[in-house]
Amino acid sequence: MTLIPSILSVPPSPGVTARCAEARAIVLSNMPVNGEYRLLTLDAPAEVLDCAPGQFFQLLCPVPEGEHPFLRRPMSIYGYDAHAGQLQFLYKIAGAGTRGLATLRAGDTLNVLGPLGQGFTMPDAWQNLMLVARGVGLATLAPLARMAQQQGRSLTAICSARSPELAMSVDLFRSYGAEVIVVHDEDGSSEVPALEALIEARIAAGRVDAFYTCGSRRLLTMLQGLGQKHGIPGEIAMEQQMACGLGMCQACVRPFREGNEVVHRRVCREGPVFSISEAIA
Amino acid sequence: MTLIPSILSVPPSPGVTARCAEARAIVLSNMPVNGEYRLLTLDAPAEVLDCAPGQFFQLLCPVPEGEHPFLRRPMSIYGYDAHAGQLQFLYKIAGAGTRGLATLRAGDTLNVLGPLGQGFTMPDAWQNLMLVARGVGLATLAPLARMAQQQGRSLTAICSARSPELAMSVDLFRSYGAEVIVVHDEDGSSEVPALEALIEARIAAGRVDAFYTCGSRRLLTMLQGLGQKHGIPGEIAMEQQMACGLGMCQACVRPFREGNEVVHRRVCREGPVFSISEAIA
Amino acid sequence: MSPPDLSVKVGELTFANPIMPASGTFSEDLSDVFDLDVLGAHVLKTIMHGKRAGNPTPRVCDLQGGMLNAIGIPSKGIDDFRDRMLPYWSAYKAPLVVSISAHSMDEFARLAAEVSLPGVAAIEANISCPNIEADGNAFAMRPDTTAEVMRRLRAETDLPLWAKLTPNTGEPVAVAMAAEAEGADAIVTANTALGMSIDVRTRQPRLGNVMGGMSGPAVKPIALRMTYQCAHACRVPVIGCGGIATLDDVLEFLIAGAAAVQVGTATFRSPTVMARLIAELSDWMQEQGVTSLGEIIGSVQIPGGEAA
Amino acid sequence: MSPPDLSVKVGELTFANPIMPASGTFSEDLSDVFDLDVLGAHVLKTIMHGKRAGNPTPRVCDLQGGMLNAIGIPSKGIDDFRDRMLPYWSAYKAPLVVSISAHSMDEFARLAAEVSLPGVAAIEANISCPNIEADGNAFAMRPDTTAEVMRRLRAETDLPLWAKLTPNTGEPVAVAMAAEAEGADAIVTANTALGMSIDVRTRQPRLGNVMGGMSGPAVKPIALRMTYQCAHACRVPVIGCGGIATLDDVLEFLIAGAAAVQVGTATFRSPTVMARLIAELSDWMQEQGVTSLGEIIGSVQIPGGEAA
Ligand SMILES: Cc1cc2nc3c(=O)[nH]c(=O)nc-3n(C[C@H](O)[C@H](O)[C@H](O)COP(=O)(O)OP(=O)(O)OC[C@H]3O[C@@H](n4cnc5c(N)ncnc54)[C@H](O)[C@@H]3O)c2cc1C
Ligand SMILES: Cc1cc2nc3c(=O)[nH]c(=O)nc-3n(C[C@H](O)[C@H](O)[C@H](O)COP(=O)(O)OP(=O)(O)OC[C@H]3O[C@@H](n4cnc5c(N)ncnc54)[C@H](O)[C@@H]3O)c2cc1C
Ligand SMILES: Cc1cc2nc3c(=O)[nH]c(=O)nc-3n(C[C@H](O)[C@H](O)[C@H](O)COP(=O)(O)O)c2cc1C
Ligand SMILES: Cc1cc2nc3c(=O)[nH]c(=O)nc-3n(C[C@H](O)[C@H](O)[C@H](O)COP(=O)(O)O)c2cc1C
Ligand code: FES
Ligand code: FES
Repeated sequence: MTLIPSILSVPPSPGVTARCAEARAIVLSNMPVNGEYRLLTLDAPAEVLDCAPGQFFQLLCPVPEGEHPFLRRPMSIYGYDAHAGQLQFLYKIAGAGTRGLATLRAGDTLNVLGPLGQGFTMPDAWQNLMLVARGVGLATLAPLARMAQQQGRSLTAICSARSPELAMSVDLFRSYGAEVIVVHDEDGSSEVPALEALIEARIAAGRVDAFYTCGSRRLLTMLQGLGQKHGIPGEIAMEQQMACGLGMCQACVRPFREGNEVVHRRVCREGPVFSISEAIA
Repeated sequence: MTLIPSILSVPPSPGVTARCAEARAIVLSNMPVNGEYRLLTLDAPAEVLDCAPGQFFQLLCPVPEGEHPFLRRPMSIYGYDAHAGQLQFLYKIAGAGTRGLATLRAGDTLNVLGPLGQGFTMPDAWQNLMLVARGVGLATLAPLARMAQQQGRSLTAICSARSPELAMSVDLFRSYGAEVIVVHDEDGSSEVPALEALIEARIAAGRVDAFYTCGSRRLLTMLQGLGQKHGIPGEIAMEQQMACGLGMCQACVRPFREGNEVVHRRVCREGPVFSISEAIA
Repeated sequence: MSPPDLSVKVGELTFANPIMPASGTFSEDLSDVFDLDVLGAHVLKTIMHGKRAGNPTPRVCDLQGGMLNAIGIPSKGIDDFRDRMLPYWSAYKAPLVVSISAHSMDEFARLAAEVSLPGVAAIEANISCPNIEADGNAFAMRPDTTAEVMRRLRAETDLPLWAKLTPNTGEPVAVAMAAEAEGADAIVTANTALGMSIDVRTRQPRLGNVMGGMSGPAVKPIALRMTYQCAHACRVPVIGCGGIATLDDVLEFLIAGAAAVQVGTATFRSPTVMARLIAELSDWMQEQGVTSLGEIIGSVQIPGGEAA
Repeated sequence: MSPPDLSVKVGELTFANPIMPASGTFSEDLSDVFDLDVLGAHVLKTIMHGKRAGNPTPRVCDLQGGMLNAIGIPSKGIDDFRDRMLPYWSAYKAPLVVSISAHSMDEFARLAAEVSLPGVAAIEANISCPNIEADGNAFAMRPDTTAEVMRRLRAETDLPLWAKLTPNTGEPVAVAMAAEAEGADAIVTANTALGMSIDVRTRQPRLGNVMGGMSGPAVKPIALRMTYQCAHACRVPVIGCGGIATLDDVLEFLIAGAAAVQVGTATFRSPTVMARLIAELSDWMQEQGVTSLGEIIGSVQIPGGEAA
């Protein structure tokens, strides 16, 4: 199944904005897709729709029976359309909060806080982009692919999955003009040596100016190695347990390399997007 | 408006039973009546339907938005029908728990625990019954009126209310063959001296073998006085904050006269129905 | 496949399963709802020596995720226990744990001797009830008073002796170790936490006693922390208690180091909960291939070894 | 009709309204969401003297009705405070309260002197953070250590000095009175309660630091109880803190005797909550005809006079 996130109004230059709001959105639909994932589409007010790819929201999840999610849950923006007043999230049921999200029906309200954090950047020098992602990470990268198309960049998307059927957003990435390569665990093509060889070949062909990835430690380490070897920059969207999502509580820190030092940065505020070279797997 | 509780199977002799169960009931309807009250009708399993008038249930109220009722809430049985598998409660919205009850819609489930406590007794010697009640107390006495009719007793029901329109169950009591007298605050007929005169007249006419009442301190004190003066027994259904409803926690005690002593009894276990002469207002 | 073995040892006693009621939230009245012999043990409401009325009403109020109580210890006294309650409970197979308390060491010691009767499997010393003395004071607030009262009790009874701790103390580990040093056979963590609630409309406290003990899911993290701390500091078994309502809660306390658990407030919301927890625990063990609870108890994984 | 007067006095300071953030749950980042000058005061995250990294992750987890945190006190140190934070916050009209802490009395005293700068309205001494030393130990666990540290701080600063208490002590009233006796100008009740949570699937503690501080509605009854106890025992004002999320919660603490309140965890669920509470309090006063909060503060009705 192909998921088309409604991103009709990506700003040409994604001016990073720190402004956000707490708002009530109305559920338009909340559908299972691909067995493991669900797509939540909301009717949201304009004040929360000045989004950039890579930013996220903090959702106040409904309380499923017998469970008690208390804190908000962070979710990457999968789609946003200021014109249509829509906002989309692609999520995987992991625990109480996402089970709560799964109970939402059309017409229900959901309290959302966002957009939060710093999105991806796309300097002019990065014309040939390579995107490497797995699992729900694809949710984070989908709006980036759309932005690449709008800015006329060439895009290769490597979609890693357990089996080829689970490689979710293949058609979506293709519709954004990306060359899509599916790698999976069943034939071993998703393993690091195979992947590395694949990417080395593209680099040799001059097809990679920058990487984008998200989540997986294994992919990060691999891309850091390749990046260092070939001088290729890139960005990664990272995760951490959060409380406030705004930068106040310091719950969400991760260590980063800054010159010779290791410093803590807040995933919710300085991130969730960071330079691949500074990230620590 | 007339409320007909569905009590089709009152046991002829209300053998007090201590057995109860925790069960899931299904909401058939939950309608506002008379402005202040709501009538909740449930489809309930047989195991909780061996009820007697005066007994109660502990309801695990749904959680209304922004509030957190934690303990169950006690509610008198307003109607029960083992044959039809139905159970009814008449309630007034007082706080978080009853606001939660008010959110129930047809098809929702409600966890009920009951029947609990000791119901009213109706010894053979009590042929002419007088029932005096106000407000939501009428909910507790409605099934008693039905039982009186089934056992062929004569019944006078004094319904006290703020204004004549609010005297809720007039038609209902009439349908059980009761003579109904409405007293209210607007013309002062609900005040103690007026009420007392009214009841004295009935006693003089040999029309009162026993009283039944519930709740109000003022009515209790008055009936204790009249009962003592004329040697007329009676029963009262009492209330107290509860936790377990089963007799385990001792939250719900009230003081009672036992000879020359004052003893504590549990409203949920020894009650909620007690002898008027032993109750302490 | 044979059903999994749910039995646990608490000192010299063996219980058929780790689920037992918490004192004050259980009585013969619950037999209306399920067969009480499925329980690992029976723990009775604290008794005191003489007759006592308990606290003024309202005695309970509810909270977000829990409740407050200031029941006090209404007690029918030792005679009622010996003549009526003991024969009733002796008819069950499940071992009987008798909770006792007193205002003075002398009375406490005397009561320990008096309840040491055939049919009683263990004595739980409620040295922690926050309602007994003003402002939450109780023997278990300090290691020295704990040591003293446990020494006195130990001298009076040969039965297994459990010490029930309070979360209101600043030094729960020192208190547990003092109890252990004076011969406690098990530590129960914990009694209720002292709290208060005010009705903003009437401006009155919601409890007749002004302050009271908080229980239910809201206190679970505090009770779990004490269970973990005491299980690591003591050699005697620790029995977890506080906010347990689900199978995950039971497992959480066992993993933290509890040899058994007590369920209190959850029974008020669902009187069948203890029977359900036993069945769910059995099913879970079967599913997970856990043959004995020894594999679970104390199995918490501390990153980098011991706790901070 | 003129709008009601929400101002409150806390010692010599007057705040435009009784709503302020709790330390550690507030920063300049919240200015993204509403105008921070509507607040009664600004209370900053605790600072320590040197640079510090804070605790390992995960640093937070959620609970039924609350959360645990073991952030620790990541601190950029005194220089960053003086050079960057103080100028930023001085641009606001709302008074600035600086929270400080240290591992030793000497360092604590030095820091008090160093933060006593123009633009700082008061110092909140965080003598209660359960994460600083192992197992929840902190100065505010005991009256003697509280007295000593407050004496040292008092000698170093002329600013109003607040003592923030911990619910983990067994003797909060004695601690509050010790702080008052050594010159505290206000008591803050309270910091977080030490708790723990275990993921039953991984069998690991949910916090990198194993144990952490519990906050949110679940701890409200404990914080309210301490507020009531301290307001009755002390002459200096008490500032309530713990689980406040709604207008009723604010009123409950004021009625119990709090002169003002701090809102922490509620801001994580709803970043606009403090602004909303101020508006709701104003509306409520107007509706009820309450012209000054003096009519509300300490107005709890104890049946039969004083509390048990
Ligand atoms: C910036 C950001 C963007 C995200 N975007 C998406 C997305 O688009 N789609 C999606 O499905 N998920 C996304 N996640 C992950 C998502 O937030 C977690 O799966 C969710 O919070 C789990 O909540 P729960 O209550 O369902 O499960 P819980 O019971 O809370 O947790 C289940 C498991 O997930 C882990 N977990 C919980 N919260 C986080 C977190 N914040 N970061 C990392 N691990 C966590 C827990 O430790 C546990 O192992 C994102 C996370 C971050 C930080
Ligand atoms: C045996 C029994 C039978 C009852 N039958 C009925 C009935 O048929 N219909 C009906 O509308 N109400 C009945 N009540 C009263 C009903 O239980 C309370 O109104 C209800 O619990 C209030 O819950 P709440 O969460 O809505 O309000 P809360 O916010 O809990 O309370 C609102 C007000 O009601 C008081 N209150 C709460 N619980 C009780 C209680 N158990 N007893 C007395 N006062 C209480 C509180 O102190 C407060 O002043 C009965 C009570 C008892 C004990
Ligand atoms: C209504 C009530 C009465 C209690 N009475 C006693 C008691 O008599 N003795 C005692 O040791 N603990 C008593 N407790 C405390 C419980 O045994 C238990 O320690 C506490 O409630 C925490 O567990 P829970 O959260 O599962 O209820 C009582 C608790 C409640 C709620
Ligand atoms: C994430 C987090 C960080 C905190 N950091 C501090 C701190 O640095 N200093 C301090 O005194 N209290 C700190 N606290 C405690 C709060 O200030 C407050 O006392 C406590 O959370 C109770 O209030 P609440 O329930 O409204 O959150 C912190 C609390 C949280 C949740
Ligand atoms: S989640 Fe609070 S600082 Fe990032
Ligand atoms: S409510 Fe528990 S004994 Fe009556």
